[in-house]
Amino acid sequence: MEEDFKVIENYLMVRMPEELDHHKSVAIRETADRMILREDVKNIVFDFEDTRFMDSSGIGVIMGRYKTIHCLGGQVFAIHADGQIKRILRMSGLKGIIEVLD
Amino acid sequence: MEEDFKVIENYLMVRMPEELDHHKSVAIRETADRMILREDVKNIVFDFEDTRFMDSSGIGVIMGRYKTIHCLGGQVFAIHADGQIKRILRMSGLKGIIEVLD
Amino acid sequence: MEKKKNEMKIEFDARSENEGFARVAVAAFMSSLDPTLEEIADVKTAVSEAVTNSIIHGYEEQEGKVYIVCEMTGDVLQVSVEDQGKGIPDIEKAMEPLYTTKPEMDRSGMGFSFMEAFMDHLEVASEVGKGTRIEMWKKIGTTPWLGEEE
Amino acid sequence: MEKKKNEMKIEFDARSENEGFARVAVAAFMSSLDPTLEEIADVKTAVSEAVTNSIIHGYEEQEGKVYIVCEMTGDVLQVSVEDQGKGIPDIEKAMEPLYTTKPEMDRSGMGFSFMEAFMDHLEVASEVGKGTRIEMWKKIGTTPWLGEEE
Ligand SMILES: Nc1ncnc2c1ncn2[C@@H]1O[C@H](COP(=O)(O)OP(=O)(O)O)[C@@H](O)[C@H]1O
Ligand SMILES: Nc1ncnc2c1ncn2[C@@H]1O[C@H](COP(=O)(O)OP(=O)(O)O)[C@@H](O)[C@H]1O
Repeated sequence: MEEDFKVIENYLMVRMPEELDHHKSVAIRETADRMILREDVKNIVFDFEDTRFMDSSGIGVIMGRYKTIHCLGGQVFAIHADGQIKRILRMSGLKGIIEVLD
Repeated sequence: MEEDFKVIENYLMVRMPEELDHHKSVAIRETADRMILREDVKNIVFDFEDTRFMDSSGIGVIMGRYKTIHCLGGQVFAIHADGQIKRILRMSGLKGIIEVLD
Repeated sequence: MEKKKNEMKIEFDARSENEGFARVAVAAFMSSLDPTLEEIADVKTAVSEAVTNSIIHGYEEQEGKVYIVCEMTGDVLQVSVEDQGKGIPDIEKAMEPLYTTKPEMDRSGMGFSFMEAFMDHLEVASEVGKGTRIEMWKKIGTTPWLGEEE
Repeated sequence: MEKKKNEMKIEFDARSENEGFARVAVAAFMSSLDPTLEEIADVKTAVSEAVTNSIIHGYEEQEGKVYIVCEMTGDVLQVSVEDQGKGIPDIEKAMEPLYTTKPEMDRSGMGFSFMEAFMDHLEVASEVGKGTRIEMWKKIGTTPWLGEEE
């Protein structure tokens, strides 16, 4: 788990799991929030390289982190999202508030 | 289905499915036997390239074809079997009567 | 068109580690309909939403059982997800996009919206203190809809 | 060592197209035990053998239901596969390697041998005219066996 979280400069890089559901999202929220508090984190990058499944729990994880980061002037990015994940991001409206990079 | 069966010289080449269980074995037996009867088939090659699962139904398919082919002086080959399929072939004792090629 | 029915039922402990099992089981069951990858993803997402809701809202992460019934008739898949949890007092409100009673858990309130978007039809039955049943339908495959199913 | 139990039950039509569903469902359920690829293959094969037997021997490809119960206690997986089919008159004989009552269907008579080889322990209960239940156990994972389970 811990190895999926890395801070580079003031970017927190989070490697998302293969299946991002409620079960998986609990630990991600916890670890991400701990690192945001403890380390010098301004922006977050969610890396969907490995992710083949995501439901609305994933949206909740991103949205929650967005709220924290955004007030402090930070930005949220999603990278390596496949067609399926992009579809979910689009449907949730998240595409309007976070940066989805290819 | 039909495209998984090819006769080259007097060899019947059978491309085995991804999951070779009883459900899949029924159609394979039927088509193979029809081709053995109708075409000039002496030997059979079972190609496990795509196969990730096989249970004892698969053993039955091979054994049954072996019986027909063997009386007529033909041979049965298994090719491209992965570790899992080889394990099943070994446990069934089939490795002694058919040629398992790498 | 062939109309043979095929049915399965699952019952499992309401634990978050079973969410993956539930959606994989439904996806495996529907595979005889030759669904596209997108159709599989749609059904998995909808099942995941309903099962998660039973676990976190229905049983509030306490002990309980989740029940799934799947039926395929022709090329129509019907899935119901049921719990004997606390029930929904106001179904209409619950189904509003972004409405959630668990914002502190980072719920997005999009569960019902996703179920509706990914399935063809959705029905919700719930009674406070008794439980909730979500029933969903989806036609699978590209063969034209003949209007006779369901 | 944590001993929380996790249980699921499936019930499905005895049709050969459901054989894949049954083994995938059990494999998905046990995934929280972090099984190796070989352990997954072992369990899938054993489940496939038992389910196939219920369909072709128990119900002789007529209508019927197959029931699976899975339990994980600690790192031990217990799977039972049950039918209400014709039953086995002589269990000892049925379990002999290569013995089959359906040679015309190209059955190899290796179903029980495979179940025994791939699982740690196997129990068969059957009554003619009533049905058959196969119960199987397997310890999953490389952590040393502590002798307290089951
Ligand atoms: N099975 C259920 N049992 C009890 N309440 C439920 C159930 N499913 C949904 N709800 C209620 O409906 C609300 C909206 O659900 P949903 O759209 O899935 O959003 P979310 O799960 O993100 O809260 C939930 O917050 C909850 O109050
Ligand atoms: N569920 C069952 N109901 C009735 N008979 C069964 C059942 N399972 C096994 N049998 C009997 O036991 C025999 C041996 O089973 P098995 O070792 O799996 O070999 P196979 O399935 O290849 O025949 C079968 O041929 C059948 O007569």
